[in-house]
Amino acid sequence: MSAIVQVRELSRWYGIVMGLNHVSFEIGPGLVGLVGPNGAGKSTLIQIITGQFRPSSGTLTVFGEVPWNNPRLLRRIGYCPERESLPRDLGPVDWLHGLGRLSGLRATEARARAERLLEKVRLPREHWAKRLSQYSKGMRQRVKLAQALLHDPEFLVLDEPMNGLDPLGRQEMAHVLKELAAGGTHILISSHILAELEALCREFVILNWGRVLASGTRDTLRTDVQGWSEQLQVRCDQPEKLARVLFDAGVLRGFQLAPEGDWLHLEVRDPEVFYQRWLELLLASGVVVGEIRSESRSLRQIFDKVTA
Amino acid sequence: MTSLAAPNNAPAADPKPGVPGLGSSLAGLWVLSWRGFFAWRRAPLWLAALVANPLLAWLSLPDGESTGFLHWNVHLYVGLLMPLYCLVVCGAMIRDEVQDDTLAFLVTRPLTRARLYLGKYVCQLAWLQCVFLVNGLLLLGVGLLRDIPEAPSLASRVLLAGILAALVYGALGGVFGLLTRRYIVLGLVYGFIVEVGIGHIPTNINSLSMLRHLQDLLAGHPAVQTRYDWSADGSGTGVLIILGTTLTALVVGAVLFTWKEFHASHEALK
Amino acid sequence: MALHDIRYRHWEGRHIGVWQRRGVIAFSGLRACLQNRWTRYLVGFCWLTALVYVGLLFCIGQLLVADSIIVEWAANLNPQLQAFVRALTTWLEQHPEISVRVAQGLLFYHYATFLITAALVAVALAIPHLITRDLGSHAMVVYASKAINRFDYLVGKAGVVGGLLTLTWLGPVLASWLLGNLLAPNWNFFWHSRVPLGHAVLFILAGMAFLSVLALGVSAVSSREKATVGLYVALWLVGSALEPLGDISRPWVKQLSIRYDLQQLARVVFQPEQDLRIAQEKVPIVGEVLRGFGRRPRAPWPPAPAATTWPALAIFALLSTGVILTRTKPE
Amino acid sequence: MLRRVPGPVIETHGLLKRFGRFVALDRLDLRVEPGAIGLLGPNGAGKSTLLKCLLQLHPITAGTAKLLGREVGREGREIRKRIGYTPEQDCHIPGMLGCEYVTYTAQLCGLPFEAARQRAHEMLDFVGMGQERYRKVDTYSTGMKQRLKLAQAIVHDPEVLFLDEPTNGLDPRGQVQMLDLVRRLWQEHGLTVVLSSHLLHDVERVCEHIILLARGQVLVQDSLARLKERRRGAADVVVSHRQSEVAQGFRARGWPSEVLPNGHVRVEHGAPDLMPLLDCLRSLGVAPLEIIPSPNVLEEMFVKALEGAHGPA
Repeated sequence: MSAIVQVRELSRWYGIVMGLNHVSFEIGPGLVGLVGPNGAGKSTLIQIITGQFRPSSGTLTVFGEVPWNNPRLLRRIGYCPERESLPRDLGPVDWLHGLGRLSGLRATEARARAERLLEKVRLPREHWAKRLSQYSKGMRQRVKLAQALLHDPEFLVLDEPMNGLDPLGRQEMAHVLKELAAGGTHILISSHILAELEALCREFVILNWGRVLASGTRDTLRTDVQGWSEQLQVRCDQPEKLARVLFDAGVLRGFQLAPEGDWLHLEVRDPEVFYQRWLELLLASGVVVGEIRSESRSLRQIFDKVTA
Repeated sequence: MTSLAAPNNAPAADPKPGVPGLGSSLAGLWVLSWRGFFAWRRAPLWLAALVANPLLAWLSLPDGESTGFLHWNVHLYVGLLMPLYCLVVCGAMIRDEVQDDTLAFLVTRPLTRARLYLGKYVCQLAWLQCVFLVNGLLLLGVGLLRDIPEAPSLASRVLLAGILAALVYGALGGVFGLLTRRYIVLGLVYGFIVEVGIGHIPTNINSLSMLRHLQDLLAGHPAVQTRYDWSADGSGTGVLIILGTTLTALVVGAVLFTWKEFHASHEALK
Repeated sequence: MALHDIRYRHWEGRHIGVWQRRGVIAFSGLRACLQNRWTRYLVGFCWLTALVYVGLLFCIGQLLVADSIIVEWAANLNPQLQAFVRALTTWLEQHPEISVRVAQGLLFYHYATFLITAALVAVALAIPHLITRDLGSHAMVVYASKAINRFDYLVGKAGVVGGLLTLTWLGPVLASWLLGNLLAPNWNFFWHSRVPLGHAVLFILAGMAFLSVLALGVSAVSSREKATVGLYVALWLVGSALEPLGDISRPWVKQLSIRYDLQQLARVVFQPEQDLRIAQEKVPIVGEVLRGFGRRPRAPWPPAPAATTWPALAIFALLSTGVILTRTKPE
Repeated sequence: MLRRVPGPVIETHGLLKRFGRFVALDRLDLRVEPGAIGLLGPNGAGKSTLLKCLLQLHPITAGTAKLLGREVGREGREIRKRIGYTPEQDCHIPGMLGCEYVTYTAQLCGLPFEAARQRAHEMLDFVGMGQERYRKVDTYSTGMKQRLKLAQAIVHDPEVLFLDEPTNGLDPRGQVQMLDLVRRLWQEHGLTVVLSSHLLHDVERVCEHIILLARGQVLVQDSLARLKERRRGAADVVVSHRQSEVAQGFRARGWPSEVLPNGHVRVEHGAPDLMPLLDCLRSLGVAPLEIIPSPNVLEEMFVKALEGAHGPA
């Protein structure tokens, strides 16, 4: 499948402040995660995609069209902003109804859809009569997601959609998003909680200082990152012994005994060989293992390496 | 690209909404706006807008005192309260959304920015017309209660002035609201310089003052004419000028809104 | 990374008192107000007017000595005028108490009421810095989590208005009194001017207290600067538009104007008509002059409507207090 | 520099808070000893309300609450001198410089100006804010605002620190730094920290004690170590592929096992260490990337505890 968003030499400046600086990349179909430190340009990118800002130079197209002031394209995009402000005087159904009319739904259809979506995002019915200003953070996130889905968009742009949700809410939200993705909707999510994004997305775009540092799936990202190596942490009763056994077997590039006691940090020479032999060696050594961690494969490790 | 045009398993029973028509977008904006006008939170404000002016008039005017009644209508109501209220209501229409950080929900909808702006204007206008209609009728009632002989004949002109004032000051207020977040200050400066200053000094450009044309309209009433010694001629062209100004302001506003980006984070607190 | 080397330290020391904390709020708010260019211009302007009044006081003082520059200057102009001035001077010299008291009383009445407009502008400039911004930026929560309570907070914020009004209103008046009497020909001017000074201070302090409450009330109405300043300006504009109407219709309409109320308060405190009456009775020439000048029959003025002024001020103050108490309630 | 307060920090008896008809806190009995305490709960469980009641930002409807042995509601100024609070939302005063703001808040707590100024800079150093402190707070990024909020909460050297979602909006690196700061405040300097958060990971990293609220009531109050103890014998196994096969293999050994939505294989092997598990994996011919014992204790506790209390979820 071809790319949903195509970015060519895009720059965006706010006066003298930099938002995005001369970036070119593509955002593919499916669930894509957008990560980067604060001020990396994520919001700028999202706001250009959803037609709120224009590029200072270069082009950004979604489905081959420029988003600014383009109803034909905006019809196909759903957007959930990061900030939690909502209109103060409306209830959720009225709000969604009004926005639904603005999205081209007929009156009866808009109301029915509003109610269906509120159920879909699991906003308990007892809260429907309340005004939005009385909503807690979690409820706000749900309503915001509902309004993004009103016109059944093909491309969904979500800025920090999990923020302020409790763990159950996060699970539910992730479930809804996966369901949508399975139904063929393309979704771009920005988030600071890397572990969650990792569980959700197939592909990632990493931004920093207004530039795209890396993009691709987790595996391609890992091979692209310079200086990456497979690393393991093992908690066991005799770290020295385990280290000696493994080192003697020649599968390690290096190791380190953690100062706090029973942790052993391993740096692997060749992952393929290592994983073939490592269980044997471990069980033969007689060391009792309590925990094995390998953060080096996680998005967080890649992120740290890339943005360092 | 074509493969992306529709998700492969979109439910058949649920046809994709298209770009909204004019009626649909107006209806949507009205649904979003009207509760804001009547919110309990703002009850003091809209109560004041609807009844404070006639109530104060009723309390303060003695029976049969037509000078006071005329002064109230011409100077206080048409000359001050009307423009001020239009400025406040229409200046806020976009600016409030920016400051509440809710504009993003509107501009990411599938309608052109110009239509969004004009739709918002129409909603605010409807509210203004309601307020001025109620005010005008209540003032008529006050006039009748206080035995003012000119009250019935003046009422129609005051109501007409209300309609025109809402049109033109609403459009101007909208532009001010787009230009700066201190639109009230801008509006007051404009009021003092153009409406009061230029309007009252005999210059070549004093037809720039909308207030002048509105008061010309009122001066068509003989009592006002004798009381204030105003000439009533040319009120027909006055209406045309008002409508022309409205149109110009609306076009300027729509173009400005189509072109301008709004950065909510910069002024969320201001 | 450097930040890991920096350690947290405990603090053992004496805490400052609650009045000092209130003072901190007032001082910090005042500084925020003065960061605005226009506020600084306004303060500057007020102190410049003080110089003008010092000049006037100086002239009046010179009238009371026989061989002053004014007498000489009058001689240069016209011998007849000199004779008149000399006669006046002689008479005034004999009754310094009355002349100083009456002259300064009228002058300070005029000055204090003249500065009402400046004070109202100052309040408009101060309103956003009082409660509005704290409501808008949630700073209220921070205040509430510190070692102060709501009353302390309000006292501190009232101190902001008080401070600003001292700079634009009380300060210039006091300074002009001090400088003007230092430039006077005789030390006993200080003693003779005690009544006008007392009136001025009393009036301005009362006005300041009223304006502080009003400003806090308006400022607590909304969390948006635009709304609160707008409300204040609207109150002012509509009030002044209603003032002329009071002559046509019922007089209490005038009372809706804050400026008018403050002016009436000044009338009640200063009693300028009494000063004028004394001048007319005791100084025949002055009476003549006044009658000659005053084509408008200024004296006797209509009595100040104290009966309606007090309730008007009280209603405004009560409304503000109500707003303050409901809006600054914790959540 | 370790200074620890003796006696319970928070004590409530029948603490009741109503908003209209809605009961936010339902006769809460709580006794909290000094430590690093994590306050958990779903949206609307009453976490923020509890903090605000303790800080007297909300009046209490009924019952009593004591902070540091003093009755809340009577000795407001005295209590608040000894506590710090970082609210959830932004709370800076626009127009002020960063260091000016922290100095100001210190003075509000009763520090004399010289001490306030000095401590403001020390605390800004502590939270890792550099030259940005001389900029206006309006221009700060989310990360800097969070740091500033922490600085203003500890500048007057409180004994108890209440943190409401301190990592909200921070980028990954900022989250780690912030949590590290909070952890050190308790471990190295003896400030009791009450951390309210949705991110269970955060709480697990910093806190030793857990309080779980739901529907205005305390569901769980225990130390994290003890909670982990309960879940001994369960583990998450991360393998790069063949997940279902691995789960199948575990089940063949009689261990309940399933593949979780995030691709991990959850297994309850029941042994005190991982050796039987590793043995089984060897026989399956799969090398594990990670084995996490007693995984997601908090999350599971959370879900379990709430199944009754939480509505339709």
